[in-house]
Amino acid sequence: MAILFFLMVASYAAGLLLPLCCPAKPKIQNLVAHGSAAFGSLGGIGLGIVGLLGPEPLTMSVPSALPLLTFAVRLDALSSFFLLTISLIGFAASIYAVGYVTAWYGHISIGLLGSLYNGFLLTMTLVTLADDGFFFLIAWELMSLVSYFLVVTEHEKADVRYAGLFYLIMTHVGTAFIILTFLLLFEGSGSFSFDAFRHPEQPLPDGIRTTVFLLALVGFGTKAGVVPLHVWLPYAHPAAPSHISALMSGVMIKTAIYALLRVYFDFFGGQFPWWWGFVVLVVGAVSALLGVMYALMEHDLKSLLAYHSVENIGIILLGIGAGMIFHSYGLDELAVLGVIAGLYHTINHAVFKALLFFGAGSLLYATHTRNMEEYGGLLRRMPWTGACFLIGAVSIAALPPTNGFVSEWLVFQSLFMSYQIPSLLMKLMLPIAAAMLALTGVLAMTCFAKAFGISFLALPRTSHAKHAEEVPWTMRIAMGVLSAVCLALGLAPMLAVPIIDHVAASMIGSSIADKMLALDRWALAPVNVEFSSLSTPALGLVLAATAALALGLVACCGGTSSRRYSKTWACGLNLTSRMEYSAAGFVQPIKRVFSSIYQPTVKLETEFLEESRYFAKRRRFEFHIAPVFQTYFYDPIIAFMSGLADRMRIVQGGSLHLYLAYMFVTLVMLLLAAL
Amino acid sequence: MIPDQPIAQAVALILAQAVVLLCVSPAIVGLINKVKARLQCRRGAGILQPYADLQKLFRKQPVLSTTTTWIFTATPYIVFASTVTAGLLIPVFASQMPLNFAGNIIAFVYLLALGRFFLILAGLDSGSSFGGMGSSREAIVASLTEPAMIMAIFAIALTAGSTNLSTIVHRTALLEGIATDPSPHLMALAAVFIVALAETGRVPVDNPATHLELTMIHEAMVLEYSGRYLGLLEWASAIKLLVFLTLIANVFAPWGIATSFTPIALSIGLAVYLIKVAGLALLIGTIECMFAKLRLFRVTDLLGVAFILALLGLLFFYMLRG
Amino acid sequence: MSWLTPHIATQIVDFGSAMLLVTCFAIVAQRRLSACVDLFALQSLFLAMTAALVAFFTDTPHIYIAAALTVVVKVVVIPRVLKSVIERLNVTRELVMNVNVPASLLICGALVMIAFFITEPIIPFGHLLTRDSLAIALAIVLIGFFTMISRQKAVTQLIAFLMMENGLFLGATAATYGMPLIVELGVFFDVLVAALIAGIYTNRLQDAFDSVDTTRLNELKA
Amino acid sequence: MTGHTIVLAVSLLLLAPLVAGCVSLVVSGSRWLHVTNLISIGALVGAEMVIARAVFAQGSVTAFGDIVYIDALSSIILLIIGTVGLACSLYIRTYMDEQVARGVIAPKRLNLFFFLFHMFLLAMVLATVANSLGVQWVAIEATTLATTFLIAFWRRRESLEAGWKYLILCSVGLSLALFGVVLMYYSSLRVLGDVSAALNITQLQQVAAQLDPHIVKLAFIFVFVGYGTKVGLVPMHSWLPDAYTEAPAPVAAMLAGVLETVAVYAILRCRGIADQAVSPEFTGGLLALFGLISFALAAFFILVQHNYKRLFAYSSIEHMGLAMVGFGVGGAIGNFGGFFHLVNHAFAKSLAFFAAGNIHRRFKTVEIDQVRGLTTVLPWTAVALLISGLALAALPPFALFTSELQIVTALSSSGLPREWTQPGSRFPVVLLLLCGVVAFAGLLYRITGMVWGSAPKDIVHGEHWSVGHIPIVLLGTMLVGFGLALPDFMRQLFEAASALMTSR
Repeated sequence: MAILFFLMVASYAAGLLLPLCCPAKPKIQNLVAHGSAAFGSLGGIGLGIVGLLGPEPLTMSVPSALPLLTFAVRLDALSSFFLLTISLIGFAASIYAVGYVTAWYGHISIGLLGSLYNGFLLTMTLVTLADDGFFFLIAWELMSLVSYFLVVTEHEKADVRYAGLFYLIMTHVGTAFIILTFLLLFEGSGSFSFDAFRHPEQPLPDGIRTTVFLLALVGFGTKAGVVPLHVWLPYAHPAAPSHISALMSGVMIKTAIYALLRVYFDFFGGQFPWWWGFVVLVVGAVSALLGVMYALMEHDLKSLLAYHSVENIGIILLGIGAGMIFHSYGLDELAVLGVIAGLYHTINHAVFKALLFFGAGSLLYATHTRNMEEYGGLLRRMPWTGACFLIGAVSIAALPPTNGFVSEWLVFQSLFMSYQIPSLLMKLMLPIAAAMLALTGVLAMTCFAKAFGISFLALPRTSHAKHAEEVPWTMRIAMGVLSAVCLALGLAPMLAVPIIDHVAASMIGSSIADKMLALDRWALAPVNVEFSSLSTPALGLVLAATAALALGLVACCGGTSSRRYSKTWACGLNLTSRMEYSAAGFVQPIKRVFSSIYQPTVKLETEFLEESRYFAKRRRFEFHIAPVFQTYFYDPIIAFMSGLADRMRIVQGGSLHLYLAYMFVTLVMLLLAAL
Repeated sequence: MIPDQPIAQAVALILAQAVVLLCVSPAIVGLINKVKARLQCRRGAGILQPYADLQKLFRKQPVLSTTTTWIFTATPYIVFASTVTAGLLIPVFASQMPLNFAGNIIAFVYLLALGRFFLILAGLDSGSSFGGMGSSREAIVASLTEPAMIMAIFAIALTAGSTNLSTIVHRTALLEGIATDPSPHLMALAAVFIVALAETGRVPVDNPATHLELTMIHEAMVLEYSGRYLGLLEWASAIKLLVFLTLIANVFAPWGIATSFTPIALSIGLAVYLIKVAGLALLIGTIECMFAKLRLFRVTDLLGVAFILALLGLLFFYMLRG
Repeated sequence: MSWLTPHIATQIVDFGSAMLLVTCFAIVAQRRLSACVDLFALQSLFLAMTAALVAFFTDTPHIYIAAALTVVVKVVVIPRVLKSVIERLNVTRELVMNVNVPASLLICGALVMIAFFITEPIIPFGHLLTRDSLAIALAIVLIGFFTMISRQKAVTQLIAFLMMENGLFLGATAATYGMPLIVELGVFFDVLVAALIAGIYTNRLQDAFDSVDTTRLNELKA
Repeated sequence: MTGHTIVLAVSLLLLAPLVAGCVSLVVSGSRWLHVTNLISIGALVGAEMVIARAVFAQGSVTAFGDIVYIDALSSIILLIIGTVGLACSLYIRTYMDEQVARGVIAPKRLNLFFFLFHMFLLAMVLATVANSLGVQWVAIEATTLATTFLIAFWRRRESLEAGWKYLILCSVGLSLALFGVVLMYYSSLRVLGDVSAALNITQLQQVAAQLDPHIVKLAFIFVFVGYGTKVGLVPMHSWLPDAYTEAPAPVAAMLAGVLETVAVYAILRCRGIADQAVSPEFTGGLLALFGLISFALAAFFILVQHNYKRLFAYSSIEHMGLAMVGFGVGGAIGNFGGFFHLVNHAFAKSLAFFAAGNIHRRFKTVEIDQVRGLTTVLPWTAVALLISGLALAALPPFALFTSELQIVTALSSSGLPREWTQPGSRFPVVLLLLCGVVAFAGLLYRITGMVWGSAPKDIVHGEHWSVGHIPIVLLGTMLVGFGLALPDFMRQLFEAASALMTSR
């Protein structure tokens, strides 16, 4: 293990330093940086596998010259799982980047970009491995800092700068909460080492524990992007280069999930009241629903994907929250089920979100725009990208037989299992959460029907789209690999579930792998196979068979005649892309139905012909949805703070006598106080 | 599922059920149209007319739009496949379907969603504004039906202690069915019925007969289709209708369904089944004559009602069970 | 010197320090700058005398040096410098004050009380050193400080500052046989230099701002 | 280590700046001035190294009878003086020459500048090594006198104003401090009658336990308010932003990096004595309370600054406040964090002011919103500014993150001393973290605003390497390095010093 670890760290470090040293040939820098990153992530994958197979956790620790700080590393099942996820995506991203960054040759320093990229991977890895609070904080802050620098890669653009700053400040707010969390844990143990957190000398009083729970939820939730702390995410993730966006959206926000599990199940040993789980559940449900709703209204492809990260984090938290509720009622098998659902969705989301961001990156690479309204008809120009994007879309829309469907199905099952909970409130709340999840699922389906349909189908809407070219093979390979993983995780869950079960069992203590794999591993069942079961391979087979059947029927019913091609009927006119349904038009009914949430402001300007008011020369339609959280949550805080600061300015009025008076008063006060 | 079931028998059952679905579905559509015609004092076409239509469509040479991609041609097969697969998850005439293990109600709903997803894409692919309009309307209707659907079925699943459709039907059939806990079942039934109308694009949500731009939903999506592709889609939607009728019939009134595999039981089951779905078809036909199609943005109210009904069903279940 | 009981000596020293306090009040009440300078010189003279007395009674010779330095620096040199500055800037009197004279006097009275109040718990020791002189020293420091706040002209602020220094020196000698010589010398050096630098500054400020009214110095804010 | 070497080293320590000062009055031509300067500062650093090793060997060093007393505490300060002094001297080489070349100042005035600079150094060294509270006070007052002209060196209206305010406020503050020293003396006299030794730190430390607590309390208050003015603790801080804004960049670096530290040293010395007479709760509480106030107020001022020099000025108020909190809370961690923070802040702040100096020379403005796109205009400076800014915002891997976290941990685990808040109150920690976030936001909002973006067209692009860049690189590397791996001897130094603080 040590060898793998050092190999990984070494190659990341090499990728961190070499590109800066080696000659300023962008091509070489590109290969060096991303090559070593690929090596490092391979090492990470190996390390993760070792950790998952290894019976007991492996630890290493290097004391530092600084009090309180030890560079301690621990590789248990949980860390290994997240390490594996990160490294997997990291590997794909490294391959993708080789092709992707060529667009920047001569514009920005590829060496710097690549070096930061390696640093990003390294810090993320260390976050999952750290076994000491202080070390964890350093890795955590470094992760944020490096990702900030990657976000502002194109810092000439004002909105990118804004996004970066917003991200940096928000994540620091989160870190403040995390620091407070660790400080409270420190009180019980007198040390920052995670072992001390696990086994404090004197157990923390309940008040403190509750505070820790909430602080951790806010602190890590900020990074995970749960509503209402998500506002930075749709700005920051799209602003970064696409392979970075894939990493940020796919895995960086998962480190927060990791940390939450670490705190709740590891440090607290799963000792918590039911309402903790309920809070997590509610946060998850709200994030999922609002995330997808805001995503629907986005026409910037990368922002749309970023909002879907909010949604999927919500789905993950639904699983984990359900698990926590079950655990607090002593239903450990179901608790494991919930956590498995969450973790499975974690890795699935990582894979298909990365795949989709790669796709978006390829579109950006080919068309130089992120606005969906300027795409169209790209499936003809970029068949490979289109096919991969379609697989990603089907997966994130949780349609069978892909991986997204499996994990979402598991989340549904763990929510349905609520009928075993004694409390009536939970009995009712979890199915309602399930209903919200169902709504989320359909809306996600709609959103990606929009994303794929508007971008890849029908006629090109701009000359960019008309003249787009398929992307380099490295990018295609990366996308292909992830598409394969999507299908594999969908069609062969029986291979993944035991591993994830091992992870969940290591936290909760009871393994349910054998109960989940029914019918000699063909079907998946939530603990009791009578209640429900799912077999994606069977479904896949039946789908294929019926499709074949359809072909056969068509054939035997004489449907063999050749096809004829002609233009789409457009009421007698020539069909142009202006007649097509736009992304905005597609979601218009949804916007109208849920207008209470969107609070849209619509602006319609019409310019009529001189001759008659019955004919419009041009029409301009635009709608904005109210940024509710900025308006009612963030702006007031910012306004208050800066107002306070402004009012404080008078303290520094510029008058010498005033200053002397301060000193005088202070002195007299202290003298009197001293008596 | 039945662990000790010979594989041959299983395959035979699956095929039989597939055949039933494929063959009966056009007749149901024909029946509904016939009923409507009668109620509108027309003679109307024969019940078997849809078979002739399908035959004709398969023969015709398909015309494809030049703007479309492979998605457009693949969609009919995918829709057909997903619908039939969904149909194979619910018991038709025998309560113990071998494919039961393959998926539960969630899988059922999401299989239909798979078909819908590609249908929406196809609607957009044609490039005409009608296709887009249909797709976007289909999306909103679907997004409102599915939560209600899942809640309703869950309310029933609680009685049977399972969400696998076949297990539900089997157990409710062995129990006294809907009489077990009437109130939740009735509410769930109402909810599922509304959902079924919406899902299958019937009045008052959608009108399969219309081709009026402003009102059509499903028809708008398939507007650019012709020939065998249109045939497949028509057939698939017929199957979908039948599947939903089967769902209602067998989940809420599983009486007479074959709970064992003796030929007698099976044949009785089949007969009862045909009567039940025919009855439901008559009901739908009548409804379609009595009600006008709702405005699109009134549909939300209807489906909201469905959701609340389902929720109440759940509540009642827990209340009565304590 | 049989008549010279410690009691009498204490009385004399107290009298000396009391005179310093009185001159403080005089300066606080005085608007004319040159008069302020004279009063300051007078105060410094009292200070020197008190120091000499302490030196005499406690026969600690190095305080004589301090006393002599006081005479040279604070009675002769600094007043000269200040006078010249005043003439050069031809500002004769302080018209506007941050706190008017009666109020200032009242506040200073309060400060004296505070000073006594604070030093009250200190247990006196030795035959000569009394806490009264310490209290007075503290009072003078506080009054000087307050005067710096209440007056606006640079020169008066300087005088007030030097008043504080006098208070310190009183504390250092009357209360504690005087500090070690090296420290005394250092302090004196610093005071001298500080005064000179301040004098230079007043000139520069005059050039830059056409006034030594320190309320004009408020361009740097927040 | 023999006594002679130490005597030699100490005398070198004191003589080098003195001689250099006198020399720089007479020699002409900037080159020779710089040479003298570098030689003297080099000698200074060398001597410090020797002394530091001696201190390691024997815990504390006395020389010339007991006039000079150096222990771990003072050698930390000496270390800071040496390093930052060296860095400044290297930076001055480029900075001042350009000012002369551009005709901002007459070449003659360089002599004055260097004379004052060396006097400044001398005073600070003296204040650090002197064994007598009195001499220490004299030296610190001398720093005021030496620096006031350095601050007003450009002789603009604003710089004069700043200089005057600095002079008045600091002199007043210091005379209060002197009164405190007098009181200390008064209290010590009755214990050890001998007049000449009654101000000796070593002596006082021995008898401190017997001093009259009331007088010592008063004395400490006076000393705290007095030297606190020099440190720039709110509300005695008012001179600081003006002075830092108007002073030439290297001088500002010295003020922020070193002078404040020396003043802190003076307070800590007095505290070491006072703690035995009065309860450490009292002194500690005083430090921590004013530290917190300074931190909080400065954070909000940082939020609304539009002048980058003032920005850094307020940030040094903030960080000094933080260090004070560390010392006030005390304990092994608190004191360690405090000292570590002093060192880190000295480095980071001088780096920041060097960067500020470069920016000012290129952009001719101190307004933040007129500075854009440093990455293209001044790449090296941009990196320096980023490093210092991120370090001052206490982000890892920079050392200030470590020290800040140590201080916060100490605060949260032991809370403010009981005399000042009710036991177990977490309000201070929350306040600290909140204001930390505010300061972070303000600082990075401004700094990233300057670094990124595309520069105005009329600005000359590109930056070529000069001597002035050496200190920037050095300080930057040290800031990064210390955050992760502190050199062992420094750790021992800090631990020894915090042992001194906590021993009683």
